Amino acid sequence: MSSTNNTEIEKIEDTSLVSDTEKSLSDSISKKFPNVQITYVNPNRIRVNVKREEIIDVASFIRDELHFDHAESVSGVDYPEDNQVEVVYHLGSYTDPSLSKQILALATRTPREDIPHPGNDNTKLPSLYDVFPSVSFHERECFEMLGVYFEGNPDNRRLLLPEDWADIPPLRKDFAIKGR
Amino acid sequence: MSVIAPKFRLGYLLKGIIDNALWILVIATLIAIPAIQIILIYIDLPVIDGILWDPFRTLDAITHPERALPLVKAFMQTDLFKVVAFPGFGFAALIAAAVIFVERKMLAKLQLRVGPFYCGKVEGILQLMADGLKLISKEIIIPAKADKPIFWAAPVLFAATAAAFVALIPVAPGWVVADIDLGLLAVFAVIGFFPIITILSAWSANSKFPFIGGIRALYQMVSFEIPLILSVLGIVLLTGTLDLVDIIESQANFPWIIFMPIGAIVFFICILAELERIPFDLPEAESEIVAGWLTEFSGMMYGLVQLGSYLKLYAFAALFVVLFLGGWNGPLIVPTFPAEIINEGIVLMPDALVIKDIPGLPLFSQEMINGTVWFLLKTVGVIFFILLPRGVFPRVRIDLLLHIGWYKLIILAFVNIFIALGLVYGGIIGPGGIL
Amino acid sequence: MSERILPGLQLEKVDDRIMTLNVGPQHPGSGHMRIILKVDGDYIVHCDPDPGYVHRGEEKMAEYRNYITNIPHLERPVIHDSCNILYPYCLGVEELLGLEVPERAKYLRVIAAELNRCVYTQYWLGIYGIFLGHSTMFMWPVGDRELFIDLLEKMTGARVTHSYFVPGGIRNDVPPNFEDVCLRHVNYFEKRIKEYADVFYDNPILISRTKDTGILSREDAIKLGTTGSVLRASGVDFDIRKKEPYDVYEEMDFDTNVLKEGDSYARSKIPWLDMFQSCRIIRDALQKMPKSGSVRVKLKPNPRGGDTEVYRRVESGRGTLGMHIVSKGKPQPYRLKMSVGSFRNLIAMPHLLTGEKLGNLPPVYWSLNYWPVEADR
Amino acid sequence: MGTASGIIRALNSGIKHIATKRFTLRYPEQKLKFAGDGYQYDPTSGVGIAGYKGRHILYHDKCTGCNLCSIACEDIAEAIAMPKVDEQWKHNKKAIMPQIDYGKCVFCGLCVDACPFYALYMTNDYELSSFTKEGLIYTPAQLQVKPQVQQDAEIQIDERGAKHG
Repeated sequence: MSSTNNTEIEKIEDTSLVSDTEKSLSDSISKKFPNVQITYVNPNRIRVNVKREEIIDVASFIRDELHFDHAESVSGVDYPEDNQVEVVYHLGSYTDPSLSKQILALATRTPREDIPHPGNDNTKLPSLYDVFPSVSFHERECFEMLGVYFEGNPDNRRLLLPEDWADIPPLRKDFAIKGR
Repeated sequence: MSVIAPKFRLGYLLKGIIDNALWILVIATLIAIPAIQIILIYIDLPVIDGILWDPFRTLDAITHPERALPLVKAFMQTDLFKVVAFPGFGFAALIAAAVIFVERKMLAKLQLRVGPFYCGKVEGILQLMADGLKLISKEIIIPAKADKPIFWAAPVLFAATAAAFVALIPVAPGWVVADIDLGLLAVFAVIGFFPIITILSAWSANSKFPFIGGIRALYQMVSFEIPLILSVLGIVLLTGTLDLVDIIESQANFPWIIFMPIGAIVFFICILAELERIPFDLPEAESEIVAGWLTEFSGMMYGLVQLGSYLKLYAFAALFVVLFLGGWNGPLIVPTFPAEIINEGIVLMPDALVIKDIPGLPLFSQEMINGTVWFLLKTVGVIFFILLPRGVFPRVRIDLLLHIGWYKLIILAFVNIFIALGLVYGGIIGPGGIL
Repeated sequence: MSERILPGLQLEKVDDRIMTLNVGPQHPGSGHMRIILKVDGDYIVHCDPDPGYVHRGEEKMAEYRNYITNIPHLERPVIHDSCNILYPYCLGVEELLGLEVPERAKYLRVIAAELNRCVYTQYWLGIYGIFLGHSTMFMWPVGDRELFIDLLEKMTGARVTHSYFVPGGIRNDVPPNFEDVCLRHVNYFEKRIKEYADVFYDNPILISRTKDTGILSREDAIKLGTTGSVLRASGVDFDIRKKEPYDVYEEMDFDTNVLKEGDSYARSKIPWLDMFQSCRIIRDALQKMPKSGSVRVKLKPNPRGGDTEVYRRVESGRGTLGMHIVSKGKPQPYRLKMSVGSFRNLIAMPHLLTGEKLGNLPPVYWSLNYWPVEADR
Repeated sequence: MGTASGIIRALNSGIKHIATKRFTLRYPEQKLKFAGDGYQYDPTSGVGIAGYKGRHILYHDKCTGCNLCSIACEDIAEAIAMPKVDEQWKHNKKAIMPQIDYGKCVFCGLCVDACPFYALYMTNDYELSSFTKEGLIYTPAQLQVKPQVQQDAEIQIDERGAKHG
């Protein structure tokens, strides 16, 4: 995320709305994992960018130490100009009442190929299925919609698209809708 | 309001009607009338009251009702009339049709809606006829890999078995199609056919959902037949007979439901299960197994099964009335016929030249009409309580259903038998009892 | 990755004992989806939900339309709950564009959202009733739903697809004497839904049918990330309206319903109990609402968001409904992801149905509060 | 005994409801009454006026042929086309006016919001069915007609239940 650096500084400076919870959460993550980039800390929302090698460790830390226990959504975003696909896990917590407002966006990126071959090309990420079992169907959807193969997910079959879909993954930016 | 199809023309309709009438006329004169003539040569004409009824006399009787009366009375004594019209199929089918209409309207009322409304102008009274026409005109689709002879035969067998069941029910004194000494046993023999037909049709359809539905129906009917039989054993013990007519006559003073309400409740619940009605309509549970064993039926095959199941409903309700509510017994509410009607008849058209009066009326005795009225009133009451659960209960699950059948109802049926035994050996009722 | 997993059709080995049942897509008890069941006698040994029959690519379509013209499209996944599905979108776009919603619009939004929740729940309840063979429980809720559809139609001008919420407020103010009609209908509606207890919720046959079927424990409910009524029936007190109040829900007087059992009965009872709370909220909002004022902020023709992203969530009829909107400084969103309750509850379905009896399929399936069209988007 | 009493309560509730009023709206004989004359929009304040979103009505004396409704519809339903009309207006030199295909329209009313000249509103008319697809396309001349509607049924609530009357 090259362009968000400016806004990040702005938002962190505007600390009037941000409560102590968010700051302590982001501090504990950055203390434990110095490579992790905290993109922004907004009221109730934190976003961290991690490398794909590190994501399982960071996710386990978030689950065990910070008590985020489920994933609300797994949204993939295609960035053709960076030649990358980003996957954002929105994590929430049911068990800890003080965290129920919080959403922690855990973002990671994977290289993108111009001629995708879902499952057999370089666009792969380690699955968070062992950490958060609630991501199972979300990752299946992400696989078919953006062609990101999740290694370790026991079920990587197609979910929403028809069985005979032979085009590129439809949520890639180079899949254009006819007439638009 | 729906609009008539845009290509409609009155002229085409009239032309079609006239064409059809013309063809009927041509075929009648060229084929039907000679055929009747030929047949008349070979059949034996009936002799009633010492008079030979040739076709000319029959035609003559149409203009002279007093001469037709013996013929009608003689016809009403034949088995054909009993089977086709009064206590048999026609009567039952009429009641079944009424039950379908009442069920739909009552359910609609309970659910705060209108129900059939437009067909037939008055509250949708002709809706059933429209549905029947629709079913008749629909294409019958047979699954490609079905066992075709059995698949065809199943709906016919179902309706026929239900009609056979109807034949065993005595409606009024002397008015029963099949008056046999072991009437109750015959009833259970006929009921025993339904699961066989169900599983045959389910197997022959060669499809998964009918198969599951058929197996369910088999389980359900077999497990509920045993409490059904056990629950009426008390009455058999008390009356010492299996003849349905004798059972009715034994209830001249009080119905058996007073002494064995438990048996009546068990019998009623078993009726609901045997009829596959809500809350026990598991063989047709549409959210699990589409339509159960009826899934592959289409058109009039489905219609026949529906007709059969409503005939069965009437027959079971009537059986309940016969066994527990005293059948045709009831106070005399039909007024006695004036003597001059019986002796001299009603004066029809006093100014007419030909007909003055018809002696020998009425066709039915007062006793018989009274019995039929009571029987119908009680049957309608029982049918109301069979229909009502459809509005207020959900469906049960198969394991709960079998649990109810095998554990609870059988135990209750045995309790009922012990009550009956107590009544017999306590000397209260039964052979040589106080009452 | 030596073994390549092919997407799509796969042939499977057939066992003598095991029968494969395709419940759906042409099945009266499936909705717009297919559940591939393997049954051993009356027991389900394997369950594989197969959604996607009504996938419309809403997320892709949203990338090609600007923030206003997205409105009629985005409410299509759940037309019975169309106000609630637009709610997180409007909140998110307001955050992106920095809009402040007028006070009266906030109250009217809450009223519309609660009316819509009841409309959705009544429809859901009707289908739940007919799934269990209770035809009265189909006709009553669908009939009584008409009261609120009438109110929403007076309010928004359409019976189901309202297109009522816009970024910056609502489309139009309510007609005069709406408050009286609303109060009358809400009171009668509350009286009616109380009567459902006799024939449905307190009916011993229903209780024996659905109690102790498809039990989802508290730990599993959290682990599988379920939401809404499914989560609250498993004993987790989580309602976005309480936990992260949006608009004026903070000032509203209502409770969340939590049951401990986690079975189909509890799951089906929670939405019904929630309707009473919705009636409370509507009455409260009608009382506290400012009597006049603006209801909409005027927008520029093609508003552009900054170079940022938002994630906003609301409590819909089926649970948490979140929208992740990524903006790249264009009039269109760069990416819009809907995280819907139906899809999240679907994850629990194989877990719940495996080992159940076939007769428990309808109550377990529909008590998950699953709306196929919303899950497919 | 809870089971028995529950069953009796259910049966009792069913019998009680047989005597309750029927709620059904008998549609072709009765038609539901709507608030106002249809959805309208005030471009100066930027807020709509509540009303039913039915068939549109086009005021030829106000339409300038500015295409804004067509542009608004482009991303939604593509239902609005701008054909030439055979009329002379000082404010409409191009003589083009919206023509709406009701086979595509979703009745969202965003075209009404887009019109800055008070020319395009919506009405209470919703009976638009036609035997042909062409019959669903309403030309500017057809859109000009004010619909004749007789809608007077309302939900009435009393002690014995609710009904449409």
